[in-house]
Amino acid sequence: MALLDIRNLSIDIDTAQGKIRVIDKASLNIVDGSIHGLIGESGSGKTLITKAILGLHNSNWTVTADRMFLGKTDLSKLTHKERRQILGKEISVIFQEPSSYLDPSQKIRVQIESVLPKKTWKQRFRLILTKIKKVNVQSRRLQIKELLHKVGIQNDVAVLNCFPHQLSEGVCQKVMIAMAIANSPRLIIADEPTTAMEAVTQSQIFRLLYKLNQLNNTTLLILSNNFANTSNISDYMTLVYCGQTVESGSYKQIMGSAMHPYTQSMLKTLINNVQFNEHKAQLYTLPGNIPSSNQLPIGCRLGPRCPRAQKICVENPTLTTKKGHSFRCHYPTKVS
Amino acid sequence: MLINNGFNEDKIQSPLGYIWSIFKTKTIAVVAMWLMIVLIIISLFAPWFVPHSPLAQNPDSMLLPPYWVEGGNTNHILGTDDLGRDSLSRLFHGLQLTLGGALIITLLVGIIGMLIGAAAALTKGVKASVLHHLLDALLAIPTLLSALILITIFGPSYTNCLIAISLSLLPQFIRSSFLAIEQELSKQYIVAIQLDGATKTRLFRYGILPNILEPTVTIINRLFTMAIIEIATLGFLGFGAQLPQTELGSLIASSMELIYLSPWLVTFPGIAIFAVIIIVNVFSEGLRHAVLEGEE
Amino acid sequence: MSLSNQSELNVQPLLKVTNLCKSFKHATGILSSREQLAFGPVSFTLEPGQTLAVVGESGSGKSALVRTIGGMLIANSGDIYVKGQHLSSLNSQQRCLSIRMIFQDPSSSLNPKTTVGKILHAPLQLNTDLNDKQRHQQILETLKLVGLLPDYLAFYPNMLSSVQKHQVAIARAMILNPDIIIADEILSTLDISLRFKIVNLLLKIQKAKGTSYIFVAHNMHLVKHMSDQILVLHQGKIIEKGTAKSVCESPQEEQTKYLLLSHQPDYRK
Amino acid sequence: MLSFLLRRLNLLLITALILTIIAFATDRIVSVNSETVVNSNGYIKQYFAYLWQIMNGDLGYSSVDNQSLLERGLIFFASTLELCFTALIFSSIIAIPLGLLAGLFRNTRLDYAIMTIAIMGLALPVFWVGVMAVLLPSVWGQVLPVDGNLSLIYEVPVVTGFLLIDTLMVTEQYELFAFIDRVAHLILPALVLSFFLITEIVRLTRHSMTMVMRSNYIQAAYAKGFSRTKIVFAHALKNALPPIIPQLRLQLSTIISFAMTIEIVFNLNGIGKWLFISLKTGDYLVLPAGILIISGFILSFSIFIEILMVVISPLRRGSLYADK
Repeated sequence: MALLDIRNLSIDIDTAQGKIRVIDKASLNIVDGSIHGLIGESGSGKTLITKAILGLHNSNWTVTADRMFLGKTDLSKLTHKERRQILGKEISVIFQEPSSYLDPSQKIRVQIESVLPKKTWKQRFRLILTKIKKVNVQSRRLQIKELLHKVGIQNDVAVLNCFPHQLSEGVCQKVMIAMAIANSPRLIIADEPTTAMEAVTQSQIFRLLYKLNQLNNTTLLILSNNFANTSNISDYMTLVYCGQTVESGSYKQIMGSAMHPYTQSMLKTLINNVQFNEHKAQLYTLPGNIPSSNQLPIGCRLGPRCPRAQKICVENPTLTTKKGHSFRCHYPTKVS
Repeated sequence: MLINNGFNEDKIQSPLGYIWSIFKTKTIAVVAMWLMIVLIIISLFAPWFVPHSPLAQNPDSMLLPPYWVEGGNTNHILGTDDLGRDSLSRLFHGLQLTLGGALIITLLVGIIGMLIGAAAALTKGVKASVLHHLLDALLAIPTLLSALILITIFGPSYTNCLIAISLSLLPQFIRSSFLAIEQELSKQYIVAIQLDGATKTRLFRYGILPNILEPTVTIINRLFTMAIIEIATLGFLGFGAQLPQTELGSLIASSMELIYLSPWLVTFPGIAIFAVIIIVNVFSEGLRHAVLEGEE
Repeated sequence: MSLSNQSELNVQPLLKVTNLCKSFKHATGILSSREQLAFGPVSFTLEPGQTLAVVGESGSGKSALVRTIGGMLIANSGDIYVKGQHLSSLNSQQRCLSIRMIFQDPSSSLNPKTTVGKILHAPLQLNTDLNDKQRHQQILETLKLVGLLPDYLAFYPNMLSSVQKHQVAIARAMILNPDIIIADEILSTLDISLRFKIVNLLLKIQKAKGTSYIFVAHNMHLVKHMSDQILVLHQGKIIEKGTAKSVCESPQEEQTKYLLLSHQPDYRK
Repeated sequence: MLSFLLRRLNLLLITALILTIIAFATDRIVSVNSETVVNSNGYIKQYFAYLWQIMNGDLGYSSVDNQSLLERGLIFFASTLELCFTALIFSSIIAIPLGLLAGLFRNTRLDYAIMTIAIMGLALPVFWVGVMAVLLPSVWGQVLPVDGNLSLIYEVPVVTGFLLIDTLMVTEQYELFAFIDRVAHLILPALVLSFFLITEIVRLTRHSMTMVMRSNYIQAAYAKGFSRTKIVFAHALKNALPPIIPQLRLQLSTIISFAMTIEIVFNLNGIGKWLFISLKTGDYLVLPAGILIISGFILSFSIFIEILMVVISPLRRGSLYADK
């Protein structure tokens, strides 16, 4: 069952140079309980897509979509208040450079407390009663402690009394994850959660995310520019190039039978490949460079760099779907 | 985004040219710029086109109100003072001293301060630390007090007043330019230029100067504003221009006794100061925004 | 180790570093200060046309080491010899002609207010006796070497894409035809396909010009692919040193194994 | 923390020494002008004698009425501080909300309106606004007094020098009337002084607020589904306000400068008027005393603020740790 179903999402941004179509008919289908990798190089528009999903965009954006559903809620028809409730309870976000996403003037404890569900009057009343009876109830404290243990922070008391700048990036990210899972949301969006981190910390965070998915059945959407890392953890993958979703499918489909030339070029960047055997040999790359946002080619945006491009590629190819494996290409071929 | 989209796609603009083209789109700032130029021209060439000499006394028409008030006439558009001198002419004369003085101070302090600030930022060790402590001490003396001290030593006169204000504003300006340059020094391209083997002068000229435009505009604007206010204040207190020279502040002071008889004698010079500062601020704010947008 | 033994028999190695130490001073009181070791003592040699990779986890002093060799930091003790000459005996011109640095982030290491042409022109003007025409010729050749068109000379850095900025940064390092180029983590901030482009470019330049590289990197696969020698730093000390093949395929130290492992991730375990 | 304190105090000491040198030089020069002191000792010896004098709290005596300059100066300076402090309270109440609004609604009409008002505050020369304020009673009738510190009918003994406190000490005699009279005398000058302060505070607050609203943790708060009001009150204010204080500290000497001018216009017995009158009557020895009192205060106050900031703001403390 699809938890998040987005079809033909387009985003236009008003700039001084006129309207620019930054996202062109992107589709995203996230299966409930899976880990989904949204992979694309920086500037490809991964973050823009998530911002549109969350509704956190500026006023100069125009967002259009044929379908944008989270479970049974239509995300495009929400009022501000409804959206805020969804953001708190059903979708959580974690970011790259986590220390800058934590309020520098508040202790970690306060920040975690602020995302916990609010106490109702009944609970408060009960709390006062227990205090009168001198029963030592620290349910909230225990809750926080449990959260931190879940994300692998053992010395919880020390961390809770710290300000963000006193913690390392890795611990900050764990705190962010703890805050994200506090309300046990259905979907966690991780926006490049490990960029600029040490390799060791990186694998810690990825393992933690994987464990969360396995134990709590939380759906994860991982945005990344690192194909090698993300493909390893993902059940499903969607590749984005210059604002267009080029290919989407399960781990097996992408790794085994990629149809789009861009995906194939990404596969060639994977480690342990044949080309590494010859020392100091030239590595495989697509010709040309990624175009800048104001000079995007029409039609298939990979066109000018594509080894298989033909005349017809100036038209945007339609989405072909086979058994959940979908791609946008006029000349799809399997690599042998 | 320096490429000019539109008809001439290939044309590459220099950063300064690009900033200028952004500035030109800011109507209010452009108007302020033209007003500023007009003001400077007026204050420079006032004696040639003002109908009356600022010193010519006329016993027949004393304390005339502006022409739009009952009793005024178009001969003296802004009226006259207690000796029958034309207010408009005196205003222009005052503007010449105030605005001109402020421009001279800004230029002088701007250049000297920037050089000392750069020297302080580019040198390390004992020299820099002595300078810092000296600056700290000088910054703790309010500008009015240091101006008073210097004028007490040199004696009150317009020139001494300008010198005193320059010296009292200098520490502030050195501090701000020092901070701007020091921030710039932490940038990687400065290190790269240093590793190229560039001399300090070259580093300053090509590396630092073009990249501190935005803070420079801000601090020069502030310097100019403070200079005008200080000149007028010292003039008002009687430490600035001495009679028969009349600067805007001393113009207000000399009309203080007439404040109830003819309030506009006090009002107009004040409005003139206000207008000059507003115009300069609007201009520099527009320029600053243009620089910021150009650097994005 | 065999390489350095060989060279001692023949001529002086291109770069020889002996017992290099660097520590940072931290003021702790009015007069007292504490010294914190960044790295050292470190000794190694580098031959012409060879690539030396410095690896280690963060805080191991690898960045400080290459910056000291590049001239951004001054060592506390130890010696650096370039072609047998002590580095401190060289003036800044000779130094620039033998060792050049490429900075981590080209978008901040290129002066935004000068054109690419001027950026490339400055080192030539400061460090060589070439006339205008020769300088222009040299600039054009270097641009060609890094794969940029001469049109880009009139561009300002913010008009270039991220790869082009890297190309310009490499061109600035290459313009004096130095013997050694030092690259401080230039690859880590790039996307994978761009990273490959830059790696290809560096390999191509080495082939054409015989330049030696000293670089800091994280990705052990790229390190293995690009470098001849590997230096593993841990807490400022060299814990392992050897050819790329031997270090990557049969690591001796725990730390090295750890580094290698973290790059063949399997999170599903 | 202790090492930081020691370093700060060390700086304070050196800077204070430089100040005494400046004061000493001024003292020598004006003494030569008035030809009262003939001293054949070397300058260095003289300086140390002067320093010794200062340490004993002796800044010399007025050449006109032979009063202790330190004592008089401090009393007058207290009155100046009272003025500055009242103006600071006035302007903070007005300017901080305005600045926050302007920062929150950046580049909207509200922002432009607020910034226009703010620029005007800087453009109006303070003495002229003072003169205009003095003019007001003649136009609209006597509402607020515009002359002096206190009406002459009250005789308030000097205890602290701060008249607001001193008048509260004589409630037995005058009840609260003396205090109210003092407040009435303060209102107009403080308002005039606020003009400049409001500009500064609005600018600083707006800038600080804009920076905070652009920061990542505000983005994160939006992504957590917090409402805008909650974000502003829970996250933005706490981060936006503290950085204003050290910025405002840099303006302290300008504020005192303006306060001195206002005292002369409103005929208030503050340090500005004292210096002004003394200089007019040829009592030049007030200058070194003035330097030592005013600058000494500014210096120690700055250091105090700096230490305070380190204590209250976790981020600054962070950068302090990073220094080590």
